[in-house]
Amino acid sequence: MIDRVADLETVVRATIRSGQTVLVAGFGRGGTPFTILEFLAEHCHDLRDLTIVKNDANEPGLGVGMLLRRGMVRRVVSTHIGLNPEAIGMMNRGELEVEFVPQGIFAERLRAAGAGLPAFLTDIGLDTLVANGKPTVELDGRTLLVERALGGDVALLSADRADRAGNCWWRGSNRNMSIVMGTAAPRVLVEAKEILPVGALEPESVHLPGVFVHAVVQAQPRKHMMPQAETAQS
Amino acid sequence: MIDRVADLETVVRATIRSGQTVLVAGFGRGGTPFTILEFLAEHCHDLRDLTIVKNDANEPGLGVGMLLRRGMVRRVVSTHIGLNPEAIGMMNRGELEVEFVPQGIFAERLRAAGAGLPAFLTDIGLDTLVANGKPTVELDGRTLLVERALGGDVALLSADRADRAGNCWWRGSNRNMSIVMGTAAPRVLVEAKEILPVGALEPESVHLPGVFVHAVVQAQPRKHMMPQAETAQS
Amino acid sequence: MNEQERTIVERCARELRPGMVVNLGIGLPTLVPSVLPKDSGVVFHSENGFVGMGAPVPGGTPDNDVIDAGGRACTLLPGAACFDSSLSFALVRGGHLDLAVLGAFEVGINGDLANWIIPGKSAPGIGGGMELAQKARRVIVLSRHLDKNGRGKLVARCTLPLTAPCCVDTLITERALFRLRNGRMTLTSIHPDHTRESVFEGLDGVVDVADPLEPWDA
Amino acid sequence: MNEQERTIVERCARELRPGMVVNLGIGLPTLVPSVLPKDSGVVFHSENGFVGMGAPVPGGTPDNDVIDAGGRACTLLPGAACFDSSLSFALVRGGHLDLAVLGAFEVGINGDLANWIIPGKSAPGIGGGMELAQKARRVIVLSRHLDKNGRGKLVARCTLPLTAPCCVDTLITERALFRLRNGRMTLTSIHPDHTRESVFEGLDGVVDVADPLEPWDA
Repeated sequence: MIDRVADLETVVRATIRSGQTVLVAGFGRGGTPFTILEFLAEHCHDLRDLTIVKNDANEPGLGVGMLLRRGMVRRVVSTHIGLNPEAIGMMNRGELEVEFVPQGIFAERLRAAGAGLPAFLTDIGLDTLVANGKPTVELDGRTLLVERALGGDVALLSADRADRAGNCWWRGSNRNMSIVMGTAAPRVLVEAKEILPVGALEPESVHLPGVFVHAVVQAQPRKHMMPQAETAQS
Repeated sequence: MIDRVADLETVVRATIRSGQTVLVAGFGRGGTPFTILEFLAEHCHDLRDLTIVKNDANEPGLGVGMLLRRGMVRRVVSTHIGLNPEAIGMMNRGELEVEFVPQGIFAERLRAAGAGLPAFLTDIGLDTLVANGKPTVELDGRTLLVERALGGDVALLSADRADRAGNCWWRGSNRNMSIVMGTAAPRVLVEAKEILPVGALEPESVHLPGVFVHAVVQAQPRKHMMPQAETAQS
Repeated sequence: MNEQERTIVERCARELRPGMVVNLGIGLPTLVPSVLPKDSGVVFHSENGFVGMGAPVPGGTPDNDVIDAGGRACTLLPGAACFDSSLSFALVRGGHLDLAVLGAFEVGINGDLANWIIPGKSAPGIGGGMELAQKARRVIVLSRHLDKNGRGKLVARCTLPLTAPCCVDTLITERALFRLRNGRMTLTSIHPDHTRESVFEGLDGVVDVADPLEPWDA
Repeated sequence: MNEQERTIVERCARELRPGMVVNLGIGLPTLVPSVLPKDSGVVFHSENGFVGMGAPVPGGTPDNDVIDAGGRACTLLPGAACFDSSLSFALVRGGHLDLAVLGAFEVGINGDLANWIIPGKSAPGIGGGMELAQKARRVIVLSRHLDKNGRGKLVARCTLPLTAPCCVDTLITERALFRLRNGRMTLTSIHPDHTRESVFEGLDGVVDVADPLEPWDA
């Protein structure tokens, strides 16, 4: 097996570029790759025009909230940003483009990208605002929405455990969008709370096989949430 | 949690009816619910016109091969039946209707049924015999096949471990079609090699949550393959 | 939980049965487990990725390894199973969820539900509500009877964008219980403290009334 | 493994690199690991549900808890991961499989592959071959140079139903190696025991020849 453990700075700088679509795992805090996001916000804040695909927008100044404050993000694809009033404000002022996707369709579109399926058909959202502008197909007497695959240039995950071959494992509710995102980008970076030797994870217990993962870095304890006032705009 | 452990005879007789579509897990032998299939072949051979959905047709006189011999099966949906020359012979003589599906599309159609998606779009099989008769959709300049969800009336699984709440776990390569089939039928019967108390499986290690499962029965050691000559036609 | 909330939540609890797989929306619905016996046998699903949700964790934070879909730290019961978001919503869309208990801005007399967006005012996103509303085998809405302007939550026709059309089976307020009968939300039960007059207060449409009404504690 | 088979399999092994995720079809391809060093770093995928396939199990049976897609008992290497069929084919279709090594009935000069059905003769099904052929990032076909009727496996145009059109990147036989160049299977290397004449024996189409040819052991 290839050793996928890498240095945070090296791998992040080599991987993420302005204009890219970045898939960020996590449902609220659990599963959010805070170490990678903090490095991006603190050391790569010249990045611009990112599209962030995340279930939510974290909280103000936390996780992807840091990238939003730094003006690094042009567009967010999300299911709900209610915990981040700053993001809502930016959206309402037209400073941030936001596409809302029903949560299961969000997961399914990511999965479709990872699974090599260009699109799927669903009745979720029919006769609601969510259907606006989407192509429809008639099948077996039903009208169905066409939902397209949603992939990214890079995916950022936070695993509770990873072995050096990149196999990942999540505790409790931390798994959430990690599996679908971990298959939906050509580069997958994982920060792991615990990095284990190869063979330490039972093959049957692996949640995301290492063959999907390109680099594993050590997660650091999260820094405290930054109050708005302390944030220097770069 | 509801105790889902049940008596094999009671649950099988109460669940399976002539004419039903039965999803049978297993890739070759691994994951095949031999105990339930043997009970069906030996004690329910008045069942007729079953549609069996299985990756393969097992081997002659083994697993679903027993149901075929007994004349219980009208139609098979499968990916490859090469290990069962009897099934091939029945197909060639017109005694058995067989629909072949590429293996990943087979899994995906089952998953779609379990996940409440009526269909998905794919380029797998375009410009081959597999595309014959399937509807197509034009999307973003590409022609894509519409593959419909494939669900059943009942699913039969064989888990290596199940707890009394129905949570299931598989060893090695035994998992194969079990998860997608376990979500794709309104009744799911699991035979388990080991039945464990509730709480014995770590929540993060559960492969198929018990809420999808309706009954767990104790798996028995498989009986020997029946040579053709010993098989009484009922 | 105030008295009206307790009335709603306790009435809802009577609709639950052992073995049911139930998802609770944010707000009033999350209070339902607190009025259930510990051995209720009801299996709670949290759409962020597990079934078998237990009690909240005293002193828990959003950094806990098990949080509910509202971000509150909670426990897992024996027999719980964790999974990823795609399986979680496969469970919902695939018809494996027996019941979703949701909140509402408006419930239409035809069963329409609006609970995700107030255009120009509140639009933080849709979360998993659309799939829960559309695909749970049954949807119960819990709501105060009147909004803060004195307008009934049950309306002749929803004015807000829909979460899902014709999805609500049961509406429980502190004054009454309505069930979908023949495609219309029908008054089937009145809380002992209330009367037909107080139930119809603030309602802008004609609501069918079951005859006979069921007792509140049925 | 006879001498011709060994020639083919050993030449194929030279195309593998550490870290590559590789699926092996039934027949000649399954022999490839036996000529690789133990520490090759190549990760073998078995479409029935795992990566990290190791050596066959001596005395193993199809009842083993780990079998390859051909039903043979095998081991898992440290770092292996097991999964279900839907993830296994997500891996294939999603472009996460670096290489599929497959057998063939016919390979067209345009890269078409026919390896699943001989109408009226052999039609046991399609298995996972269609997705492997169409979606692996690269497809290598291993085959004897001639079929048992003396007809070349590389044909001007496939006469059998296709597994996938224009999917073959490399064809390795005991006589020669062909690579897809400008949309045509092109002779790029000849085994030292053979000549252009013996390579062209039995081929029914015009095959482009690379200039210069690569040495066989390149």
